[in-house]
Amino acid sequence: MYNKKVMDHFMNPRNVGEIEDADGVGEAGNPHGDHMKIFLKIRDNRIEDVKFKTFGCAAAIASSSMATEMIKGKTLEEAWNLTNEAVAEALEGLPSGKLECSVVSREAIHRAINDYRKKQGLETLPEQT
Amino acid sequence: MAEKRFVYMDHAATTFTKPEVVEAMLPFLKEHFGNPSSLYSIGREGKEAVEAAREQLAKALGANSEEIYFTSGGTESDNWAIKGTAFARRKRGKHIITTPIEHHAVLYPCEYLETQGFDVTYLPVDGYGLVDPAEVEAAIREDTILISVMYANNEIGTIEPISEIGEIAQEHEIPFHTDAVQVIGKIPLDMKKKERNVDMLSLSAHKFYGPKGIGALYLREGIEIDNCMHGGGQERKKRAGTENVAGIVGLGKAIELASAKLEEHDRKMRKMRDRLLAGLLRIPHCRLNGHPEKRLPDNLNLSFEYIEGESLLLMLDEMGVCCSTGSACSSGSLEPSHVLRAIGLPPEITQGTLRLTLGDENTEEDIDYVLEVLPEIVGKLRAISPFYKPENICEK
Amino acid sequence: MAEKRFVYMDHAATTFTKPEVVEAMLPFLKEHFGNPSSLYSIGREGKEAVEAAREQLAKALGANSEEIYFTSGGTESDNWAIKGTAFARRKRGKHIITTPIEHHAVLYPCEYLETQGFDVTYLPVDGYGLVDPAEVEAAIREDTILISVMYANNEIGTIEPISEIGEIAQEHEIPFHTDAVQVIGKIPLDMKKKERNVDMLSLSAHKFYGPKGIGALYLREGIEIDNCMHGGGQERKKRAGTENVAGIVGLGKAIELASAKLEEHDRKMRKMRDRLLAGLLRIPHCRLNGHPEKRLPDNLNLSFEYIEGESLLLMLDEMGVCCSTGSACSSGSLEPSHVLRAIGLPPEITQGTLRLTLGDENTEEDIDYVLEVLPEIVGKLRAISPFYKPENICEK
Ligand SMILES: Cc1ncc(COP(=O)(O)O)c(C=O)c1O
Ligand SMILES: Cc1ncc(COP(=O)(O)O)c(C=O)c1O
Ligand code: FES
Ligand code: FES
Repeated sequence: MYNKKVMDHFMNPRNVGEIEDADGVGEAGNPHGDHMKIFLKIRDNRIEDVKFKTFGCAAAIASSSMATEMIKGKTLEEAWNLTNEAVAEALEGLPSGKLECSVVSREAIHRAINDYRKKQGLETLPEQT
Repeated sequence: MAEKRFVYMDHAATTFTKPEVVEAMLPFLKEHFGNPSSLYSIGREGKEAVEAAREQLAKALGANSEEIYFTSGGTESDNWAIKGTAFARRKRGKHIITTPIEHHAVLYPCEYLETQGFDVTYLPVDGYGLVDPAEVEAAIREDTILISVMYANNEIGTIEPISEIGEIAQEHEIPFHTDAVQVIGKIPLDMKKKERNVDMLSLSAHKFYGPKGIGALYLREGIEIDNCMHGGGQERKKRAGTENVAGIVGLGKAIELASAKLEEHDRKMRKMRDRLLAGLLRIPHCRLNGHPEKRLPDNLNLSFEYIEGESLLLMLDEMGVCCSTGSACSSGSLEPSHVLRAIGLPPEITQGTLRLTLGDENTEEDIDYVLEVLPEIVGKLRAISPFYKPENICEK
Repeated sequence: MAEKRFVYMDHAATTFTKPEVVEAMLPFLKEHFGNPSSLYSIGREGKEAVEAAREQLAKALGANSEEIYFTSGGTESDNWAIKGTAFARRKRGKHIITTPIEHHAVLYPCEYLETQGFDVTYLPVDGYGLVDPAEVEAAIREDTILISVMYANNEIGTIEPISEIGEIAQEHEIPFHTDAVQVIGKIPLDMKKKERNVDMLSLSAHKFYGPKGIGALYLREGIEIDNCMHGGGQERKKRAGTENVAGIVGLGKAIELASAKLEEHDRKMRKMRDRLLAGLLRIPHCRLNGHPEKRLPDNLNLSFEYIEGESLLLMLDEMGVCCSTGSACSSGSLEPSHVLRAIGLPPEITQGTLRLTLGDENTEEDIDYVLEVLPEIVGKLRAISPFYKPENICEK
């Protein structure tokens, strides 16, 4: 069902954990109860470090892992623009019906960035749905 | 971690086919290929083999062989029993009584009947998934034409009070069907004694080490039922279609083998299961679903809080352990199990549910292995779960 | 008489399973026993095998694999197509058009539907069993919701004008089903071209050297149909029940083998059949039933006056020749064939009817043998028949 790459990110997820003094924290979930929490360490508008915790299926965990890999070191704008399609592509594809599971990561990233912006006194950006 | 080992613990989904069963089938795939309806010799061989299998099954059920009808599996048996009875008796009434924890092969035919003007009562079940016979009696109406309650649940393993329900059905002269797919080869049945009030009973060979795609419906003599498969005159004109001779022979051999070892099998399953359960219950925030005693000897259904079932299943698979998150038919779907919902398990706990079902080839070493890898995997998944609080971590 | 020889000439009843097919099936009876609905690796193997077989069948039919649904055989496919369409479209109308020469797996569902308030027109057929497309058009009503005409008749071998009938159905936007059970592996089909107006098509593996108990229904995308087997989510939620993986794999292999040799098979069958026919027609008072050209390449249906079919069949069996008196399903019954009645064959001639259907392993030596023993047996039976006048005896 899942390809090697997805299984690798699922079995050995990168960036798992929490950041105590995170600059931005975001959480997102879906009606099935899947849930992701993401922690960003930001310096000079760049994501210096990122950690996550996810409750969900293998696709959700692998997407979380891949998404955090993809935004690490990127600017906030780049991170904001990361699509779940790009995450799925980097994972070399998700089974049909499991594409949705990667949406949670994008939403969590958006919320973390907005959390950071709020703390900086900036206006929050509208989340796409 | 321990050295990887292949451990199949999903026997409720399907079993391997025993080598003796495959051996018995082969001649009917090869030289004895005749159509059992044919008059000439090689057709008669097929016919005789089908009748011998019918005898084997009848003997195991304490039934008459004229009460056995072969079908393409548990699903067809259930569909036939439910829809066939409903349509045959629709002039007498339109009310059916069943439970919310039936297999979809019973539930969906009932839902279909609802679209056809029938009225279905889904009995309440308690937290163990048990049906109260008094509730059955209370639900009976003037126009009740069928009661269907499964013998044992495929997810949580709970065994229902079939004799008591059968007696009530009998008193009210309402046909009583039970889906015994999970029970055959595990619990001895006797349609003349213990199950004398069961009028229809479904079974499927691939749950007791027979092949897939073959099953049977026990139909007590005199039961009024419409055909489901109309056509040729096979199965005494009740179930048309060229007989799956090899499959039927396989079913016959499988039931014969299972019946000869019922007690031994039961003892072996219980012993392994109880040790596995005791070991797994040491994991914190872990609970057993289904009735603690009134349950199938080979079934464990456990919920591990803070983790999600598919992840658990796939990590176990990576370690060589095959099991299931609910019924096999609904895995891959995002819907939470209707059985766990019916017993009132909260959705967040339902998600972390695992079904381990033991079988013939499992060994004590398999139990050791699962007791080693499962707690580690639970720990690993909890470590990445946003819901799990570190202070709760108490695995070694 | 000649030395006894085993000659199987009842391939329309069922075929032997090719050794390559049995080989392909075995792993799925043995090591690859997982439930295809399961998420773990050994379940996925079964799933992949099922999908590979679906591709094989789709390719042979020139169909999309999403249009293929596996069933327990031709009977289920026919029942599903007929009853499933009728119930799904009952709000639009209650009229069904079919023929009186369909297999019972179509006729009896139609009769059942008549008891459920549907109205069925049985088209007339000519002396060859041919349906006239103009009659189909004439029978269409405002409330016609289904047309079902078999591709080729299982008793007399006549091939119906399916393209023409399909075109008419298409013009009137009425779903068109055809029972192609006798055609698969004999006549090339292309659901995108030649058969583009066929919406549903039934087939059964054991008629083309696959196993018994497995078949398929081709369902063109967008066709409205009720499920027949309700339950688990298998077959994209259209046909519930744990997949008969070994059977499906066998069907896939069988269709692949058959498709690769369609033309060669056709040539070989025709050559043997034509010689057999020419030889048998030398027997006096013997006639060929069904269309002389528009017929299956392997089918002969002959009536021998003054004798009775069962006796003929059993004497042939004693000589090692297996064949049939009508459709296998109705042998053993005393009823004269509904097909022979429909084409207007007088009852006394119907009685002496024999169906010889050739297949893959038949040889020219088999033809020689039948040409030797059959006339002798006919002579022997006529000699004891009170209806037969000695002056007519002209066998050597
Ligand atoms: C309780 C129960 N009923 C019915 C079925 C359906 O049987 P089958 O898949 O063989 O059609 C199953 C198994 O899937 C089952 O566990
Ligand atoms: C034309 C036709 N339709 C349907 C069937 C039924 O197929 P099965 O017996 O495999 O269910 C047969 C064969 O028996 C047949 O010849
Ligand atoms: S996240 Fe819910 S199924 Fe994948
Ligand atoms: S005499 Fe036996 S069937 Fe007619």
